[in-house]
Amino acid sequence: ADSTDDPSDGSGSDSGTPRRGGRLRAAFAGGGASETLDPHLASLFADAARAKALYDKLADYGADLSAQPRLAEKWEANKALDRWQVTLRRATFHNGKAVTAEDVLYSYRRIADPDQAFRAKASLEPIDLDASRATGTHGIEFVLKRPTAEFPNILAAFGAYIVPADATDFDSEPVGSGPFRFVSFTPGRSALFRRYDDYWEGAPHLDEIEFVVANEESARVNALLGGQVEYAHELNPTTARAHEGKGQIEIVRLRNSAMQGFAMKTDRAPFDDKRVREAFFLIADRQELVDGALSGAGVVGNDLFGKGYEYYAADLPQRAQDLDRAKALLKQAGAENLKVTLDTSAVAAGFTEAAGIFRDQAAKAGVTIDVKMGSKDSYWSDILDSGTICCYRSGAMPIEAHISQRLLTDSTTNATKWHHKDFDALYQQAQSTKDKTERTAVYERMQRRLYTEGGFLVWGFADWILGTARNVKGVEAKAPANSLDWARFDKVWLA
Amino acid sequence: MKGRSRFVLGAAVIGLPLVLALLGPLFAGEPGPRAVSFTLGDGHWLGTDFVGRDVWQQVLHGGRPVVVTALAATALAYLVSLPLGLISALTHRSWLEELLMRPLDVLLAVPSLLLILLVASVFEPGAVGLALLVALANIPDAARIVRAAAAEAASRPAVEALRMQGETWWRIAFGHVGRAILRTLAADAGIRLTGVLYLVATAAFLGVGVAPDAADWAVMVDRNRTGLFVQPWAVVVPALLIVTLTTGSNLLFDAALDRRSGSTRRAGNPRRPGDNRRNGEKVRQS
Amino acid sequence: MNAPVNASTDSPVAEIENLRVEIDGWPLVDGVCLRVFPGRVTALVGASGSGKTTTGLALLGEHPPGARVSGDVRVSGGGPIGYVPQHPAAVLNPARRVGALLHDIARQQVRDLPRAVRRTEARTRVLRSLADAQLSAGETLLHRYPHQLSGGQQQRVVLAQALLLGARVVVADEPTTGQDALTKSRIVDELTAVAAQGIAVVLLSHDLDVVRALADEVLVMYEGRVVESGPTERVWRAPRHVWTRELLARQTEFGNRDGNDGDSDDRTGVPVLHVRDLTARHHRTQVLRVPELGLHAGECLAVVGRSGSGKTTLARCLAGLHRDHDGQVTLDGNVLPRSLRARDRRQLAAVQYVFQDARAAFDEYRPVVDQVARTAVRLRGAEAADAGAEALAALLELGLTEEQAHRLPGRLSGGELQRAALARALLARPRVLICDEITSGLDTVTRRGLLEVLAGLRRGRDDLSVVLITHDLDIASLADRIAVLDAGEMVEQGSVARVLTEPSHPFTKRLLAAAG
Amino acid sequence: MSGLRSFVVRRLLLGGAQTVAVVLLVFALTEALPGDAAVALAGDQPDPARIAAIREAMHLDRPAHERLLGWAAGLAHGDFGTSLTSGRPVTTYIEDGFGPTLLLATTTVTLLIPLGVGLGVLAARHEGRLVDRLVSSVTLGVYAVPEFALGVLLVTVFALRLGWLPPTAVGYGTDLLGHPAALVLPVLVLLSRPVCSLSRLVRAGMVDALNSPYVAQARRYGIPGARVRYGHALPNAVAPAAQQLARTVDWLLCGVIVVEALFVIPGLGTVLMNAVAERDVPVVQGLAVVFGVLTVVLNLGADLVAHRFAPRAGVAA
Ligand SMILES: Nc1ncnc2c1ncn2[C@@H]1O[C@H](COP(=O)(O)OP(=O)(O)OP(=O)(O)O)[C@@H](O)[C@H]1O
Ligand SMILES: Nc1ncnc2c1ncn2[C@@H]1O[C@H](COP(=O)(O)OP(=O)(O)OP(=O)(O)O)[C@@H](O)[C@H]1O
Ligand SMILES: [Mg+2]
Ligand SMILES: [Mg+2]
Repeated sequence: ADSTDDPSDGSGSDSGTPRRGGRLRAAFAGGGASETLDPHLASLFADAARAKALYDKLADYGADLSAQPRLAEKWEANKALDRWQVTLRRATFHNGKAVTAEDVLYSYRRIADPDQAFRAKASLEPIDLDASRATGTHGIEFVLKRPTAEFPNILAAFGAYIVPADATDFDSEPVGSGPFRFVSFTPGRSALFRRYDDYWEGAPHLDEIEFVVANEESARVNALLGGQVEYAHELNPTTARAHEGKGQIEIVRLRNSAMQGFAMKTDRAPFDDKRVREAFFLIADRQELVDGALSGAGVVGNDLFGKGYEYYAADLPQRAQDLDRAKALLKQAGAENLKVTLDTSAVAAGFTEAAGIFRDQAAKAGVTIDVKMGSKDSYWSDILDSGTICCYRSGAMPIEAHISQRLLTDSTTNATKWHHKDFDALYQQAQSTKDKTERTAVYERMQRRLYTEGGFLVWGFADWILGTARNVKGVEAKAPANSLDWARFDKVWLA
Repeated sequence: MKGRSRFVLGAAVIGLPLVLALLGPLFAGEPGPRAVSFTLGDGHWLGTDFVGRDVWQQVLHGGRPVVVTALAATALAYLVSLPLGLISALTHRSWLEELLMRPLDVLLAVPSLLLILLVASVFEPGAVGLALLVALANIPDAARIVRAAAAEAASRPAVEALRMQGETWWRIAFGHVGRAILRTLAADAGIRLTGVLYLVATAAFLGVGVAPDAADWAVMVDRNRTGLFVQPWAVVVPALLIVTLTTGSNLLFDAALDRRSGSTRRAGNPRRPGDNRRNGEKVRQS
Repeated sequence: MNAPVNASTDSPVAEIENLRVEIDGWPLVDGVCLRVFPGRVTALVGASGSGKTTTGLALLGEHPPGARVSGDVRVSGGGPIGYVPQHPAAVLNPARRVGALLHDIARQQVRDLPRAVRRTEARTRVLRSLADAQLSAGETLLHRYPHQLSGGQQQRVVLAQALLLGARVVVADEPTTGQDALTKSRIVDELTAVAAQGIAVVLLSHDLDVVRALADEVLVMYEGRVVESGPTERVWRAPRHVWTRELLARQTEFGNRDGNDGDSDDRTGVPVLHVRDLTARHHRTQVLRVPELGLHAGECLAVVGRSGSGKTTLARCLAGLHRDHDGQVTLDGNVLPRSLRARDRRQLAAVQYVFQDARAAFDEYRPVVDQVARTAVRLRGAEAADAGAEALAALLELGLTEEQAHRLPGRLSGGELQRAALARALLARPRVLICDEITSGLDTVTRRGLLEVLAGLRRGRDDLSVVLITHDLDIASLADRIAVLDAGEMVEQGSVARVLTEPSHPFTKRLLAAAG
Repeated sequence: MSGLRSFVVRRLLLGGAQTVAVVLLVFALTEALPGDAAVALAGDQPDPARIAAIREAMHLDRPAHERLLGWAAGLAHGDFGTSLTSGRPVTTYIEDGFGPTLLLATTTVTLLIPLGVGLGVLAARHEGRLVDRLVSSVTLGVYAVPEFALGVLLVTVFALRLGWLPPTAVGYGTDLLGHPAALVLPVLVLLSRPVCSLSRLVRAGMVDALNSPYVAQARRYGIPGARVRYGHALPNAVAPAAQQLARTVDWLLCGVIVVEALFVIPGLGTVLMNAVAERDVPVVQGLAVVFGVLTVVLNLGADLVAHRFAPRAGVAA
């Protein structure tokens, strides 16, 4: 359960001994006046970072997106993998009360409330909360609806924070068990938290952490350069290039943080023909895409999600552009002079750029791509069912979650319309396989299938870029965004 | 002479961007392979842009749409607001004036960016639609300025005299009142042209009309801004071209205004020495 | 007055020597010498366009744009020079109330007074200057905008500015133009008083009566040159130059002329133009009430009255330029629409109005002849070329040259423009021609010529009716009938012979008495 | 003057109607936008079941006209409704955002008028000469520079290189008055373009006015130069410029969106953009009311100014 097996290549982590004290100001893009501190409502990075400071989950993702125990000290499954016994560690809320099984059950039931629409509800779906029960103050038995080998991933799900039982108001005086306790909060502007001395993992080094909202990237950079904040989240690759090694600020790149690709709908023409899909795999010049759309800040992809994560099929050969073969495949499929509309939108960094670059690449293989800009605000639901090919991205999550959310017949966000009973069966098999190596083999089979004929053209993995002041130490550089060590301000100190 | 030199200056200033805009595409040639975005060197003498294209090529391609869309939108805005403003300045029926101007105030009350954002995402316009939309956003304001300037000119005795002569509305409105407010209009047009340029660019960024990676100077300025410190040329060159375009067109406007009034002032034939005598003699005879 | 000329004792406050102003190589004035002395009135007389205004402005150091100037203009000791221009409306700021500039001038003068009394002192001075300029109810006028004043009121406001200024030299360009006899005599008194204060007055005028009454010295100008100068008495007694003689001769001859032949009080038949129960308002204040007024075909009606009595307003109601009125105006028994916008071409052509302020009534960007020609094109459907020729002919007829006709309005003298304005109206071949003070800017010779053109027109077309708005009872006497307005009321109307010889209303009597 | 009063009353009544029209327009457009608050909230997890649940929770399943009516009924009692996304009253959004925006706007406008007018007058005074050429081309040039570029430039020079001013207002919250230095750059950026357009309009009007006989008269009567320019010539150039000024709401709003983002000032521009992105219709509506009322009032003001400085316009035949 640790991810620091080799010395970090990043910035100021582990240089010198931690120093106690000081206030760190961290600038994030925020959600405006509608922001809330309700951890179950968290959806933006800013929300997640604030929630992480105030609250804890039972588990969280390590650098390879495997679940690491947090409030849960340990977990154990029965043979059938459908009953899990979780033991809580001795932790206390900011009001001094112990974190108990009741709190956990309250939190999960709140998330699963059918009248509400909390984000983590879908993740908790496998748990039968009515049947699950406390087995003592610190023990819980989770009863699952079906065997789930990856149950700890559920505990680490985005937004599955533990709040005190009966908590309803989170904006005036929220109480959590996280490393920092609430001081003040103005939606859309700032949140100030102070060190919680009794934190179970040891008190943070910082006295105070202040989250400030700055939506514009240049504002975050300027504030950092001008000494108004010490930590700026989410910078442009170009900005990073401009300041990297200049000595003014430190640039931290979180590798493999976001998958970048195109999603082809496999249930409709022209992409219902796997030769066309393969031709598209071969059209992409991945390095050009990474250089152009990500400004070089990333690595090329191999049409599979989760490079570097647990279970990733790293042995498959790296695909490269092969226009002749692509043309030949298109010819075979009777799809010469193919015309397709590529949906894109300014909803994520690099989307419109990638679309333009791919259009030019496709033109060389005789495919005409018409790039269509969609609305930023409804993009994700628009592309779910309509169109044939679209720009796609995904934040870090375990490969298992990626598959269950996007690639099963009954997945709710199956943007590639990948409906294959045998593939679903493989997933079930993996979930009921207790032995890890066997399970790995099953995942490998699934990924091989996706590699040859899947609907995701994954051309790259973007770095997540942070900037910090030079005196900020202890920032973990290996953790993809949204994983445990990302935005962990309890480990950070000011030198 | 002074007017001439200003004319030449204006023409020179506007010449560069205009020539680039009109002839640029002919010399641009085939796009080469993309490079890493925002880099300099490697045969790209103005560096690369946000998606690794050659900036110089983009500059060559990017003038035409700017010039065409912005000019079209500005022209369109005036095409509508000039008659509107003039009608309401020249009418004595206050209900007609209210009928024409008040609905425009409704548009005025919706911030233009919001208007474009909303209308655009509802109707998904193309380049033509965008020009229309941008023109629409400019009409209320232009019409008000026209009306305000024209109202004064329209109340002069000269206009009454024209009416007395049974002059057509058109002649009164465009021939006289229009001429009288030309300077104000020219000043406003210069500003408006620039405003329109960037509204088009903003719209492009929001995904309206122009493609977000279009070769278009205004779009280039907007989209390449992230690289300002790494590769300034991608922003500076198109921005300078826009600045010269608008400055030049305004200089030209001013010079043309001066020349016009100057030349008409000099229009009369030189006075012949005998003229006055004839005048005097005539009186004496009677 | 006419004090003896003793130039040797006083040195001139201002002096012009050998002035030549030329545009495009042709002189507007040439070889003009002028010396003005404190306390004395120097008059410049001469035909319209002879260079009076140009000379007067030169004294202020101002010249037409693009002019080449040679010669000397000296003002001893500097100091401000007051200027009352020929078209006073032009120097009144349309966006400010008329009091604005007056207050600013006064404030300059009271700068050195203690703060506390400054305001009141400035105010007193302004009011005094208005009173000096014969403006009654000056207080209320101060709060009006220039367009809310009558032509004569505008002129007096400008005169008040010059008086307030306390200038050592005042150039008054046609100060009595557009003023009624009563006011005129007061202005004469006022200028006399000004001169008595030791101020030099330069009087540019066509009004020989006023010149004779006021001036100590007269310069007669002809075609840009001073052809004769000398003490007024001498010039009047023994004019040397032929042109002077002509000017003076015409004057006397003119005064004796008897234009009306017979009493027309009891004229019958349907009038061409008929006004019934007319009341006109400016912003709810009623400024005119005419119970009944008829104009017969071929008749000439003079409308007289003091400045501000509503003459222009009456004319504008007839012409359809003033909509804010009640009552009826009929043309041949048919009701005329209240606004000229609603009148058709025939109606427009039938009633034509010649503006009091000729300069403001021309578009400054088009040559005069083109503007004149449009009347024929629009109202009579003439071809553009024919209309142009016709316009040119009309302008030549009225004494302009072909070259002047092609100029922009800004480059014509006041009198020239007024004639152009008349030509413009005449081109419509109107049935009713309303002339608002059209002769006020003209010298006697030209005026006479103009009136003769009018008379000729009437002779040629015996159905042409003329409404002649004037202050000049001499001119009014040329008409068939006279209507007298006093403070917006029509107090008397009747045949010229009757009204001028046996006026019935006390106001008319006073008016006649003042005209002497 | 009573004519003026009835004019104002009529315009205010009309203004009410206009505001209603603005609100309806904005409502119709936001309704017609693709997606709704639920979709926006779902983001990249567009699970249809979840979206349906959110929709229900937000009462978005009620028909549009019912929602509008409900909202309007509330408005009659001064209730602007509650935000869909946060459930907080819309008034708190407006109150919170209003302060900083108002501060920016008033500072900008107070500086804008003297600056714009001053530059315009300066250029007109030296018409055709070097100063005029300089002012005219610089204003045009600056106008052609987009706000963000100017902002970046100013921040780089004055905040980052020279360190004279703070680069952003991050962390100052609404207490901008407490940190006046943080206001300098945003106000400069906001000023840049309006000053240019205003000064050009003023110059155009002033050139005509300064060449007029009434100005010549004031000059020859020894009125001090400044008084002639500002007291006598300027009023004639004011009418179109006032119209332009009335557009400040729009300018400021569009400018403020950029400036607020660039300098991290939590004002109405930010609120508006967020609300549109989140399809938070009640908030957008509430802001539309505010902008509508502001625009109506400002336009009325501009018309009154025009009325005042082009008085003859009222009496034309
Ligand atoms: N626009 C206006 N607003 C208010 N009052 C006005 C307006 N125009 C004219 N007046 C007033 O109406 C009255 C009549 O004006 P009018 O112009 O008819 O006089 P007039 O007899 O032609 O005088 P003059 O001989 O001086 O030209 C005057 O007292 C004048 O001040
Ligand atoms: N700007 C100009 N350009 C060319 N010619 C001009 C200009 N101004 C005046 N003139 C001409 O100069 C001559 C003298 O004009 P001026 O105004 O001095 O005459 P005036 O004696 O005052 O006549 P009036 O009695 O008609 O006012 C006129 O023939 C006129 O046409
Ligand atoms: Mg004259
Ligand atoms: Mg009059």
